[in-house]
Amino acid sequence: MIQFAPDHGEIERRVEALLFAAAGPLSAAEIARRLPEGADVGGAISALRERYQGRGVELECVADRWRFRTAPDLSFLMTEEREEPRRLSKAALETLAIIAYHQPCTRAEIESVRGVSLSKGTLDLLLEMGFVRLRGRRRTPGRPVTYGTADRFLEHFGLSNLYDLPGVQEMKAAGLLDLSIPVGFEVPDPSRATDGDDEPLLPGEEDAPEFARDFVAED
Amino acid sequence: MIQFAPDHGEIERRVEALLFAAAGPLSAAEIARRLPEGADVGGAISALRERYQGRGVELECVADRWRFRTAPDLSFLMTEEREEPRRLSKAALETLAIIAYHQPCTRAEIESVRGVSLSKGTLDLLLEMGFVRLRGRRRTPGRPVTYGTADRFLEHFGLSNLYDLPGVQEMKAAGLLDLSIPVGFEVPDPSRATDGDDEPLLPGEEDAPEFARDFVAED
Amino acid sequence: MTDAFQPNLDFTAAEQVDAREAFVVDLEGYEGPLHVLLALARTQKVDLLKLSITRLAEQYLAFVHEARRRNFSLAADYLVMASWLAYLKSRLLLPRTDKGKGDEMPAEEMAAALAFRLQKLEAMRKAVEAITARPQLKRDVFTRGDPEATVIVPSDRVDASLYELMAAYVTQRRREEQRHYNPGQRVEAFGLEAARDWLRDILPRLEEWTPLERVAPERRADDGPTQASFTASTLSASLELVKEGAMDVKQAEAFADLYLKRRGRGQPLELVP
Repeated sequence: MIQFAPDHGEIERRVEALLFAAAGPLSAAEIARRLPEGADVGGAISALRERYQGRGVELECVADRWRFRTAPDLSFLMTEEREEPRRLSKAALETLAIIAYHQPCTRAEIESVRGVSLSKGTLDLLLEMGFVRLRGRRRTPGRPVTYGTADRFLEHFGLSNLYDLPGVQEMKAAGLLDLSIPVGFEVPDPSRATDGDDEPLLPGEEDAPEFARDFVAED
Repeated sequence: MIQFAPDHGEIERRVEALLFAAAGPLSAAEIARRLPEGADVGGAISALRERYQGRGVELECVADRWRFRTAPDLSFLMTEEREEPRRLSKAALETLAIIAYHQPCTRAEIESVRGVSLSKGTLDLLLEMGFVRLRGRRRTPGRPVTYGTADRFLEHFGLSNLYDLPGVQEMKAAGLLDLSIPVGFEVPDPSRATDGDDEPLLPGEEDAPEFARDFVAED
Repeated sequence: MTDAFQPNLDFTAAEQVDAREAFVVDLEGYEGPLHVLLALARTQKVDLLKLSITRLAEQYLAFVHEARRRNFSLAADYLVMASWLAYLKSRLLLPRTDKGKGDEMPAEEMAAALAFRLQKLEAMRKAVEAITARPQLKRDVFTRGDPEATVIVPSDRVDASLYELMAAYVTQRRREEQRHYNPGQRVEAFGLEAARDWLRDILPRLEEWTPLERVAPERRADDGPTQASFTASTLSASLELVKEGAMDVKQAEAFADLYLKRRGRGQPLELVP
């Protein structure tokens, strides 16, 4: 065991070993806990990231945690390791995307974006796969439950965090992530007529989903 | 995908990725099978071995097969933090669920819902993890302790308060309750639960269960 | 990747779809009216916000018409959307009066809102494409195939979601329900034989029209047959006696009270024990 304070190179080696050995992504804090106090974990991660750049194995940030994974361009080699992915239907993928970009959002909001009611199995499947989770309740009448993505979603698609969602900044700038449709605009929808508890969201409501704020507040 | 004959560097990358992702050690022949004909696997392995020399991860040969493993001198890192994984057992999760919805509730009440007696470790674990706390004592013979959820429970599940705990509607929406909902199935609303006649717990109460002291001290 | 999300969606690259071909819509591929509208809007090859809503409405109405002509069964949503679009179109075409009905939103705003919804749905569709085009775990990228067992990882997170908590709760409540399953008391019926005996016993006293409820025995014990069973069996038995000519039954109208009365004295039945 090394007794003296380890230098940068040694810290990097240790971080490398920990990340390699781990069965799942590790946060900087988790790594730091296994290193001597004051070790520069961030520096070691940057150095490793650079070192592995372009190699067959690369260091990647998912859900604010770090992991080694094979280079995406080598996917064709990995036939033996490949698992038959569970195929998500078009409806499930759209639902997932709506949740990802608008979270936290309610079932009624998902339905309003797609213009159809959500078929029964769709949310269940996403919840069961661990891509989606319940986040809380909207402070509106009926207090509907809100949904958001879970870490597994980010890990599966290799996203370091929600800001990393493709096009999210552009969509936000274009006002496309606004869930409050202009007042009075409501295409009559027979399929939702019975859903008494789905209150349409009023514009300017206190906690209308504000993507950035919710995300930040969570951590 | 690279169509032209890959050069040494590219072969090395591929071997690196294959060894990394493999479920067990690979022989040179096994690697060669997954590479273009004539690829210099031996050369790539040597190059990789040299590249990883002295790093946190090394390429090792066991019984004529190759695998990555963490550097032996760093093994202390791997064993030092041998913590029990914090995966809640089925019993713990079930117990937690009942406490969450039925709080304040006694051990006997938990057992009555579960239909099996509660092993001592389960409640201790939940208490120790900070998910559950002692709430008071029931004014019934034996003055059993009542349990409730603690702050860490809300934090972990991202709930701002107990009112946010999903109810029957959400259970239905999540597909957990189908048409065959038992008659009179109700989910108690723990945010309205009061301690009723229960006595508050006194810190350092003499006849508190053995774990009570730890818990109180921790709070 | 990001240029897929230009606020001004450009459909110049969209397939050259002839307006007539747009009818050949595979309904299977569409989730609902909004998805069809989006597909139709793309044929206009303009920014979704500058879309001609009247033209879109026409396209959609033609689509619905065509689908019905071909006997596609269209969900109610499609028809509701059709009538709403027909209404919106007529309002858009009408000369604007000084003030419409106060509570109604101007047609232009409704049209803009529809365009916004289409744009939003389009953005989500592109998002699906962009997300699924990313390297996916265990399909394109792989983590270490043989992680070292000595390290027990992510220890600062507990592996339990709210969904699992809910699922655990519901499972147990169901189990509890099954354990405590109580089929209830066995339903005992007032036997027809017993009802006949009862009727024969009281028949001599039924000289006046008497409501069925008063003829039927009264329930005494808490176990035994229910009052409904007493009434039902008494009715059945009395109908038999009517058939045999021992009694009369009358009812003023459907669901009204039933009245029973014995026939004249000396009926042969009375002689039968």
